[in-house]
Amino acid sequence: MTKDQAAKVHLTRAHVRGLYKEMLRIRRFEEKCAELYTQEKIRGFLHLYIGEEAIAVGVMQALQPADAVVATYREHGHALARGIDMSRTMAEMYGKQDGCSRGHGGSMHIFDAATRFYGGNAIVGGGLPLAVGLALADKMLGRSQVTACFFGEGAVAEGEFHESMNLAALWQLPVLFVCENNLYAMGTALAISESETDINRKAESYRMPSTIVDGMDIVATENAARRAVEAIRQGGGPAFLECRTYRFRAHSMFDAQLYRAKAEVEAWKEKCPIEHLRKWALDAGSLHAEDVDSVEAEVASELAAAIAFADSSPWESVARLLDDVHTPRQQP
Amino acid sequence: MTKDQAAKVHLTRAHVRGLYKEMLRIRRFEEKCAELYTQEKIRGFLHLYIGEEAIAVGVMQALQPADAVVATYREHGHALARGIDMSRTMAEMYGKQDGCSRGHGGSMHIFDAATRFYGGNAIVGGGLPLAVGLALADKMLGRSQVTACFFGEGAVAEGEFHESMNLAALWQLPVLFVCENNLYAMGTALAISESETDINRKAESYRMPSTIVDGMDIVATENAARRAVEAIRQGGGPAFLECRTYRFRAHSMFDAQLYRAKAEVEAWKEKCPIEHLRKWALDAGSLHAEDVDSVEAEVASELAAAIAFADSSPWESVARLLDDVHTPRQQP
Amino acid sequence: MTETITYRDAMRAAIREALQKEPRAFLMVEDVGRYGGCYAVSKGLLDEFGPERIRDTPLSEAGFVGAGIGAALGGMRPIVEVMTVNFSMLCLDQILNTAATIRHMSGGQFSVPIVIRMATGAGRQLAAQHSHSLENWYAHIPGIRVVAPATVEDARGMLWSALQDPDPVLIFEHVMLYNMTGELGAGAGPVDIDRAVLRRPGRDVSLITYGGSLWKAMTAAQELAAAGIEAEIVDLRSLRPLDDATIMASVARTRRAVIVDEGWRTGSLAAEIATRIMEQCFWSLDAPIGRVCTAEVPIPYARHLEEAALPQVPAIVAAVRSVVGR
Amino acid sequence: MTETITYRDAMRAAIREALQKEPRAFLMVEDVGRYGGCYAVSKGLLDEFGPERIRDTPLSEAGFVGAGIGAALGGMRPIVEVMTVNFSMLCLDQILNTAATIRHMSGGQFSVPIVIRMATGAGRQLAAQHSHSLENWYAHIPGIRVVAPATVEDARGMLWSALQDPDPVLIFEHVMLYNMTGELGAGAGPVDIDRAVLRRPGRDVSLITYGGSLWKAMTAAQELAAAGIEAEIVDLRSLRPLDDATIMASVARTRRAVIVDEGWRTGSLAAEIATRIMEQCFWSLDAPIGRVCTAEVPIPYARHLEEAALPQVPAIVAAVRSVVGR
Ligand SMILES: Cc1ncc(C[n+]2csc(CCOP(=O)(O)OP(=O)(O)O)c2C)c(N)n1
Ligand SMILES: Cc1ncc(C[n+]2csc(CCOP(=O)(O)OP(=O)(O)O)c2C)c(N)n1
Ligand SMILES: [Mg+2]
Ligand SMILES: [Mg+2]
Repeated sequence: MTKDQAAKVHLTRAHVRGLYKEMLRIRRFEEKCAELYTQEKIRGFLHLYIGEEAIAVGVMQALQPADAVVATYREHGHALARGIDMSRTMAEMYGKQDGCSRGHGGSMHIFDAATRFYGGNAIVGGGLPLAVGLALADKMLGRSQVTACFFGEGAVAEGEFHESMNLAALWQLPVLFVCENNLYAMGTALAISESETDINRKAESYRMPSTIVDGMDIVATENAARRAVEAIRQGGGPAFLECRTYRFRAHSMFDAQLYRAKAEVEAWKEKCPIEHLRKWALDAGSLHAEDVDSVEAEVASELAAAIAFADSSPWESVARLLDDVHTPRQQP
Repeated sequence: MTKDQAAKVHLTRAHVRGLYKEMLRIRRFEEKCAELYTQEKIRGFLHLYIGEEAIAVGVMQALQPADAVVATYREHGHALARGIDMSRTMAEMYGKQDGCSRGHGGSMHIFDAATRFYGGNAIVGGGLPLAVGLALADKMLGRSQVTACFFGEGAVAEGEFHESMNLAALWQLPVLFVCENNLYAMGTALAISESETDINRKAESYRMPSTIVDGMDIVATENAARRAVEAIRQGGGPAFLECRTYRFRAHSMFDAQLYRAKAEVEAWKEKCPIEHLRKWALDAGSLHAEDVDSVEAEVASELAAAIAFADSSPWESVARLLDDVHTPRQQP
Repeated sequence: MTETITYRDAMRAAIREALQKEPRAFLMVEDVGRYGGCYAVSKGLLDEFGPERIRDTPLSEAGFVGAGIGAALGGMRPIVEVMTVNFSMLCLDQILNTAATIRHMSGGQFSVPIVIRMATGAGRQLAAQHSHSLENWYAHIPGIRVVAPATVEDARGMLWSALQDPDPVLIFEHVMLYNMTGELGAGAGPVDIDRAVLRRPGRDVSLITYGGSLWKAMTAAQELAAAGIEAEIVDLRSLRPLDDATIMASVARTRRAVIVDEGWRTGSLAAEIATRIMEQCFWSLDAPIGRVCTAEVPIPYARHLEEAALPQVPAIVAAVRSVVGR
Repeated sequence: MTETITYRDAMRAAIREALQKEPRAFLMVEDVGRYGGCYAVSKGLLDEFGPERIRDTPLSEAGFVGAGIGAALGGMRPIVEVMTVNFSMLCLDQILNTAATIRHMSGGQFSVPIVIRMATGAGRQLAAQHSHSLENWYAHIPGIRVVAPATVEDARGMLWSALQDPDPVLIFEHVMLYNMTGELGAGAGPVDIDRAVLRRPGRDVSLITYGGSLWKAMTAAQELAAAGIEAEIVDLRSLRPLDDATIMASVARTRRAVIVDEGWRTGSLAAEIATRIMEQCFWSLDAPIGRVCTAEVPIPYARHLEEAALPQVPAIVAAVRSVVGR
């Protein structure tokens, strides 16, 4: 079996159902979050991933439990796809004590040691050096682990992007850089932020192998991610994946979307990764109508349970305010 | 006459003599500085440009008085080639009141408003955004001026390099980026700092036109600079010049040069831009033996005068210590 | 004739006036134009002034702040925003090592007439990375001025004054103030950016503060008044330089002081002010100076934890009572 | 048995020991290996430990400090240098918004056992951009520790202690100390990084300082002793957290204090210390606390101007005499 075959997705019914379900979990979770935001149960900034689900879900398929993930402030999708419990994620959105970050982080700072999920970073570009370092540790410790680092195309203009790309390529570190190119950074279209809008070429200038993939197509995304991760794990050094996508919703809950045409948004919504997969898989027979219904039902009950959990979780005690600033030193 | 012809250097005897003299001024000035450093007349950090003179001199030929220059901590050559008085430059090296920066700056911070010389920046990469801004002002004010920005290949790893390249290309600003690729950043060889050692390709990734030039050949450097500056001045947006060169001396006065072989240094010294021009021009008849002698004599007397000036210049009064922190506000 | 206006609208009016009156002025930051500004301050300005003067930038804080400094050196009068102070670490090198320094370092040859605006402060549940108050760091830097408008008049008036200054001026706008409304006189114009002002007279204690904390201090003063304690409120307005004269005159009268500052306590601006009072008014102080600052913790997301971390009215009241001794 | 050793060599010995005893430790910064370190601290270590553990980096402060933080999260024990504090603005975002914050922000899930070393301070005529003392900024940040070894013992011992700490520790090494020699006991080992120490006993005034200023204070104390004034010298050693107990115990004895700090005066660490003394010892103070800090000016190149800008022995003596009143 060639490496390439090994990396190919086996589109069994179970696998397709799984992909579909993972995307739907994110979609329903976030739709609910938008609602909960208007009810003021969720506060602060809330950045929805709706429309981009195929990327997180597709890429996570390629990762193993010991791998690491670094994401941005738009990371609910990555957290759920990585396997962080939906209830604990929702509790975090509420700011409750049972939240995965004890309510300290909120929407932008989801963390989970168990799945090696290193956030949740609200500084654009800030996560990239971290990913480089996680991979450096893996390499120095001789572990064949991979760090997947997600960021938007807006981050490509930041110096930290470039410093990180160079370090990873120079030191041949096991990082998968996943650029979620949704064409806008807040209200700034790519052409207004980059002199070279073909983001892919940035990777070239570091001698880093790169692939462009249709981020609305989960099968393509999973395939590309598997191939890249496989190569990285074999010691091939870092790789770059540009996933072309679109965010269907506003940048955050405070965005009037003056900067893009309704028609453009509508046109992209036609490419919805979830509907796309559903139609294609139903046609191909790799998903049955009953799967669609049962997945919807499973997700609905998982979400209901998550909300119930978040609603009933207690608030962190104010007496603990300063407790996690420092790590208790071990007694010698 | 085509644009290209216009940009071509007319190698008259006077012009060649001028190039030769400018390079020799820098060489002799810096040799003297090294001596004065051991005498403790010059202190702090001292970074010599010896070996790289063709770049500053070559590029300055292409500039007009209204253009602007931004350099690094290794900028004596640029200052002299730009036309800052040698005496005031030397006085600055001493820290005297008649120094071009009143002795506040020293070797790393030579400034001169009259020639639009904006330093002298001791933060690697720190000058690049400044150059972008100077060019932005020129463009917004409708002036057909160019800003030449010099930096080492080490700066290419800094985020500020990338942010600046992108801004200049995106906004099509009149900046000439001059990368002085002398193969080392302190003790770090290019291959240890960049995954892509072909620096030129960085410019490509911003869609910025770029040229590689032999920085030991002043005629080639001048030609390339003229062509680039001409294109920029016509509104063609920024350009990138990679000048391949070598520093003959240590990084600074505190460098034992453990990181490079003597033989390598000697091999490069064979390519000395000053000797190279002299031999070539004497052969070609565009420089006469008497020119060589008279230039040496002129430079010697200019240097002697500069030292005398610096020696006799007074120290800035301590009472003025705080005077230049703020600009006096104008009376309304 | 006064009009009721929000702080946000006052700020926008100030920017509009600056762009109208000063042809060399322009505004730049990410999303200032097409998006309308991250706090909607610049909404509508793109249509009025066009994309050259309301300039959307890539995400490149060091790049575009440095470019603003360069443009100022080149003869423009840039107003550069850094969206929020939280991102300003990325351009701090440019501010510290170039903007603040180039004048002195060049022997007085170059001035940098730039204005840099930043939103600052916590209170919106934006958590650890988006809730900083680092004005004290900037107030430490020689060669720049730092101001903090706390009222709509100051939001309306400080920008023009800042733009007239030949050196860099940083304006810190507290995020919790943008929606606040206030009265603006018809002829409201430039305001003095050097002087602190008394926002409330009082004989028992000087309550010294600035920016978003001013209004908490005002509320505390009302509560204290009900208990018979009259707090005099000093709004610093200028954080660098500090207006020692106004501060000391107040403390000389009240002989007691409490400072309210949203920065973390250790190394806060409050420490500097307390030290100056101690240096200049030691012999007339009747009690140690109180500080009400933010707890030394990255600001948590959950509302109750965020509230517990920040200075609040009850803590101010308690600090004053402790200093006043009743 | 003691040996005479330079501060530089003591630091190198500490690094060597760390790399020998802790297999997960490695050292990285520009020019740490082949060049031998910008202050020759790491000279020879490349040969001993190889390029993986003595890792030369590109000029990418944000990148490699961030990578150090990531490596710490990934199980390594990185010692990252930032050559000098002057370049640390470029990676301050990583230190503030990730290293210091991720533990609390993640609800206590992640610790960042990184050590960050920086040279600091002025005195070598390196001018405005290369002479900063910004320890106070770092001492403001919750979630990190900041230490400043002033003696060869501390240079030798603090690194190991820092490396044992589960959270980020910043070590500031004053550039003027590298050539200083001192006596090191044969068994010199880890030192307490939490506690200030008395470097000289004295009854008349507490002279509080740290790092490079310690030795100026010691000289001043000798001069003062000749005039019959006995200064007690407190070397802070830890700048965050501050060891209030030791400071206050000294001030309680002497009832007077002068703080010497190479930072610019406004917003200096000296202000924080003065404020704490005022808060905790107000009623036992016999005079206002003195501060000897750097003048508020970008440090000039010319020696006489640089000297005039920095704290010097005569200024310390004068400040003490003014506080002591004789
Ligand atoms: C350093 C920094 N600058 C500015 C911001 C404000 N900001 C938050 S998200 C964002 C746009 C980022 O766009 P992109 O990287 O494309 O990611 P997307 O939101 O599209 O997923 C901006 C400007 C920030 N968080 N950090
Ligand atoms: C931001 C920053 N990091 C580190 C340094 C220390 N440093 C000074 S010069 C230098 C090497 C720069 O190399 P390069 O850009 O190639 O220029 P060259 O000295 O070769 O002319 C370094 C690392 C610095 N001045 N600024
Ligand atoms: Mg985007
Ligand atoms: Mg170089």
